[in-house]
Amino acid sequence: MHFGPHLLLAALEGLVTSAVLALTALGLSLVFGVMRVVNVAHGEFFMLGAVLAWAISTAISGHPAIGFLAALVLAPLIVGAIALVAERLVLRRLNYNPEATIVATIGMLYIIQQLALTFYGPEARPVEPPFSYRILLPWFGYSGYKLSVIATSALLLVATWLVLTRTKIGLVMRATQYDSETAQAFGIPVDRVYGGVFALGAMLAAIAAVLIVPISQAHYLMGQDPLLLSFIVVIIGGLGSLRGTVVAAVLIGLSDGIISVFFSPTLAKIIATFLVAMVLVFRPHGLFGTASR
Amino acid sequence: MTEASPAKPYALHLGVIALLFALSFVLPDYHHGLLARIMVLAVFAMGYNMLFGYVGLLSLGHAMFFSAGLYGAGLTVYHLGWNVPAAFAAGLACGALLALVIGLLALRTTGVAFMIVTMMFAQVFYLVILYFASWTGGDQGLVVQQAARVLVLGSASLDLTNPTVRYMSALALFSIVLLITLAIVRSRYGRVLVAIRENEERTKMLGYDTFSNKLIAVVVSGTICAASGAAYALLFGYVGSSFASVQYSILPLLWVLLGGAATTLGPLIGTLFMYYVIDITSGFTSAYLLIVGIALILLVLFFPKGILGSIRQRWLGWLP
Amino acid sequence: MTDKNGFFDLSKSTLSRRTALKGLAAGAGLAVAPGFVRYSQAQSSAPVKIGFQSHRTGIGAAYGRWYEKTTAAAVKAINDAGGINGRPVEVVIEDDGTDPARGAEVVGKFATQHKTDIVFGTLFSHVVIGSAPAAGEAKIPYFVVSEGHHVASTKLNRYVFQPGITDVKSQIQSMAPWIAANAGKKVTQIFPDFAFGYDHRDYLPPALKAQGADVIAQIAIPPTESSFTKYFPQIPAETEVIYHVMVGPAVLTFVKELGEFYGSNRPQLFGFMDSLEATDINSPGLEFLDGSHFWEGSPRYAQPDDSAAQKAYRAAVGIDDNGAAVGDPKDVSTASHMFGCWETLYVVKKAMEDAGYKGPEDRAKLVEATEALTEFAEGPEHPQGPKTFNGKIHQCFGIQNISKVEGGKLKVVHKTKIEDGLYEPEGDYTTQAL
Amino acid sequence: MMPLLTTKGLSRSFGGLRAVDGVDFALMPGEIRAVIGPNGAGKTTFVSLVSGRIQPSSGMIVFDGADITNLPAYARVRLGVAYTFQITSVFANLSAYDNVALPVQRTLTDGRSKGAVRTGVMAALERTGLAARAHMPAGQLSYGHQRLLEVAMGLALKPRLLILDEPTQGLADSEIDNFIQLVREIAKSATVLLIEHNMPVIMQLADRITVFNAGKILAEGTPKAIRENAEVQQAYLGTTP
Repeated sequence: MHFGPHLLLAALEGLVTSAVLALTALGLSLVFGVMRVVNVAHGEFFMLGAVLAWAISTAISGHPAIGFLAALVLAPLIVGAIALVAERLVLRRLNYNPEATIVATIGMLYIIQQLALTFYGPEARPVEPPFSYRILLPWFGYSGYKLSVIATSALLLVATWLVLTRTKIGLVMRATQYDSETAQAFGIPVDRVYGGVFALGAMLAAIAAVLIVPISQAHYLMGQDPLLLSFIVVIIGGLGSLRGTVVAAVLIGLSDGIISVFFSPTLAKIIATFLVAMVLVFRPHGLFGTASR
Repeated sequence: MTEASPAKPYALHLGVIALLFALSFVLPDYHHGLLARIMVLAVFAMGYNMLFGYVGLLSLGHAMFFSAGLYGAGLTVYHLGWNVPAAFAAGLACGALLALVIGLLALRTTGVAFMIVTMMFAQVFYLVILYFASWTGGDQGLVVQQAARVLVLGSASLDLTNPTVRYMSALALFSIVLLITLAIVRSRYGRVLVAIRENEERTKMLGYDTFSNKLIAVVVSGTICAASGAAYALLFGYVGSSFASVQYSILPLLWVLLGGAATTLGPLIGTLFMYYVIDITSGFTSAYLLIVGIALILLVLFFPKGILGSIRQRWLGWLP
Repeated sequence: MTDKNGFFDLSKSTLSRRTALKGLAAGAGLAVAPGFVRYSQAQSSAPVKIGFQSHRTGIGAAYGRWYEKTTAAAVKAINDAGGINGRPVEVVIEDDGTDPARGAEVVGKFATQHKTDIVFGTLFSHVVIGSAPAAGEAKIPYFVVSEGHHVASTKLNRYVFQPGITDVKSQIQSMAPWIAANAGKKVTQIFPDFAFGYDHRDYLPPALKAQGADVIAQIAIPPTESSFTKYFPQIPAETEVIYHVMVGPAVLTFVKELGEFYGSNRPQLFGFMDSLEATDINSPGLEFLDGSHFWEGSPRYAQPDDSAAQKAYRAAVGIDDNGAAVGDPKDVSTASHMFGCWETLYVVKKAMEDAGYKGPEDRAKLVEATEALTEFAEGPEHPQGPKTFNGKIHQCFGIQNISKVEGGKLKVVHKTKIEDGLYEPEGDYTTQAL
Repeated sequence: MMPLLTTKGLSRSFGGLRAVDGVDFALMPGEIRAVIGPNGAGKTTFVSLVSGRIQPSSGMIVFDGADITNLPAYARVRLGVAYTFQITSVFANLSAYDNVALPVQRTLTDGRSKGAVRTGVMAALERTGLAARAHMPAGQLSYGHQRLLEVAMGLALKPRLLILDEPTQGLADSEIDNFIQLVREIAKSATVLLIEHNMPVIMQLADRITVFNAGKILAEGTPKAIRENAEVQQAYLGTTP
């Protein structure tokens, strides 16, 4: 294939990765930014979203789009509820102590993974896409669903941005993020905000997972890579910066796609990872983070 | 850490070493073998604790130091036919050098950025191992043949594959590192490390070059972890990339937090605890990870400072 | 199958020492009156204990479950027929977490805690390689069903055997004649960028060359990859056959994306079943595979010409004509590999009987008896087909199947000969000390 | 006599704000110098520049005849420039003993003092009256004691120049009297640069006073002269009730 189309393909693929990554990382960023909790179980919420999407879409017969839409609504709600319970039962009692929450979320990771293995099984299972339209370009074919993932993700990101910047909920969250003690003093129910943020973070991961299962499959160990990548995105983007998170996700997704055009794949991963690490070394607060605080 | 009588802590640590020595003669074979492994990995945890517990730097990349030792020792035996002491030294050197380079870069960052940067460097290291599969055996790894794992001391030769020799070698390494750790922690340098953890800015204003001090701590920590990796390669004969994966960066953190960060014996307790929880529960049910997960959560709810950390807080304030 | 023995029973250590003394006494007795001792031992009904190292968790869990089912079925069959040397067989299972470090610990646990006679099991190469030193040091025979080339490479040790499944080097080599003759001469390989893929990378080109065909491109995919489309442009346009072998949960994605990329106008496809083990061939997105060919160890779908032994084997393990669990059509088996568990256990039985195996003190004899085996005839004990065994490299060689995807099923269109897969031995385990 | 410390054209801006603006300053050995000025006048920024906690935008700092403008903070401390924090920042989780041991062992390592760590620590704790509380975690000391501990840490550094940033803030009157005694004693062996709001304390302690306003030195002189300076009264004394 010629260079131009090859690059186009790599860029499209990179954008799909970016789209899903941005949503997942945004969830992590909220939890990380507002609660200062390093949620190691974030990838498992992602996995749970995918597994539930499979369960819901196979339970509903009829056109695949019905099952998929049901999954897109229900799976995040269920995951959010589970996250809320986990937050109430465990994280709150730990007073959100940074070290203790790491151990606790590692514990959650094991529990969720094991439950998925026991009840869902070790197999990778596919979910049918809501529609399967193959876009025919002069050089290659491309999945129409993948393009719709990019669009959906962009819409959701804009919606989240509006919620965070234009609504009272967003204001309350930002106030809590900025200084939880002062927020408390101003009558903001910090405790409930934390619960909500944790659930919301998990839900974003679950939505991302539902979007991705028609492309890749649900598998009980699928949570690790999104977790690691999300961490990287959140830090590169700068803590608590929504714009930074999205830019970093696009940057990492695209670089992952495009560098693979030029180098042997594993070498490409080595180079990409190293470069991103070096960015962080020389911009320790990320691309959009501020030095203070 | 006040300069109280040093007798009690030293007595305790020597007692623990003596106990481990005595256990060698009474433990059933299986637990004998398992404990040898646990002691080697506890050294890994102690190395991690040096940086995380005492300096307060949370790294998610220590698997690279462990595997630097693992591959440094394993590959020199496998490809170059080096003898055991030389291979062990090569492992240490690899770990120390890597730690120096990583320290110089990563210490430009702090907090979560430090955590992510170390994680990414470790990921690079992991991928490099896979990339050079013709040398490293890639994901399958390599077996260090039994014949190569003999320690020749003058006219005597110790077969490291013999369970007793292996246990005693593991114990020797563990004891040396434990006593070194104790000595560092109780030294002036140890006091500076804790000061950096508590308030780096203030420590600078007391005349300390905190960057150099942290760099030394990274190198010491990395070297100890490499010692553990090198010992693992030589004592257990397998070198593989799974030891460089992120899982092996999380494990020492977990062991240390369980046992008690910034306690000298915590890493051993944490490693021991985690190993036996898995060993026992995997016998009852195939869903043992569920129990492990619940155990972790309960532990952190009721012993937030780790097992030994909580004991120190509640009863034994003098524990180092 | 029991899972578990006592956990921390200090009395065991004294017990073990007593047993050791008894063993010594028995050894002395053996020298004086061998016939008598043998007789009394043979009468013993203490079970032969087999430690089963299983991928219950981790990336190999889908295989682990079916390996356990097959093993249970084989053990039941063996026990129903009188056991081994008149003793029942008992299997003790430990989870290796699909992790080499844990794998080695589990081997140690079998040898010293459960005190099993042998260790048996696992699939993933890194677990086998990680566990091999522990088996060699404990001097406990370790029978693996991994299909990796690691055993035959003679880089492990004398206690490791693979007598139930052909190694991947031989599999690849025996595929080449058919590919060159039926699929095409210009082959592009797509394989995972780790050891399992390297076997394909290294062994296929020379084998094809010998058949007058060429590998024109090799595309290695990093192990962490979950999306593949961006690699497809590297497939040269003149490619006649895409030879693909992917493993892990991302395989379905691979096939789907290949389908989206090519549409109906695609080159020939030839793949290894490893890609789709435990996965329904009729999953959404896999329609693209229709008409393509696969290597299969043992066919997943029942074939019209199945032998009685094959039918009996399928019934015993509990898989239906579509290779799924009886009663649960969604629970698809790992048919291409798991037969190896069945066959390996029968090899163990044969070798133990040849050796007059009585207990752990006879492990060395068991090793030698296994090495002395040369051939396994097709039959109830070897339902996949006949095999030869090379005692020097501890590896068996059998026939392979090439199947075509047709109407949502896999139909065997070609069976290779054993000779197709033979190669020069790379070493000799029998020169190692026991 | 040569000044112990001089700054020439010392400036530092944050964004558009010139917090310290071309300050020329000289401090003679053995002096007790007070720096006063309204909030935001640049006092703390100025001493932070001197101690090396922040870097100047331009200008030069000379300590004991040597240019220290580019030295990092820790190196200045080793030369004898000690700084005690405005906001108490003792190591709360360490014992009072360990808090003081840190500076003591520093001077031992640098060869600026001799003997055992213990001797040095106890001497500093005695001088500040904290010896009996040596083994209490610093965080559990009363606020006044924490301020004293802060001073003890400064003392233990054996400074030639001790910078005290609002040391009496939050102290009770009785504690302030003790404190004045302490500073007088310190001044026998070190030069003292004091940022202070409490005018009675300044009048009792300071040999000379430097008045900052809007990042610049407004006036400098003896307490008496400053008190009578009309400009100062307007800019500073006049505006604070």
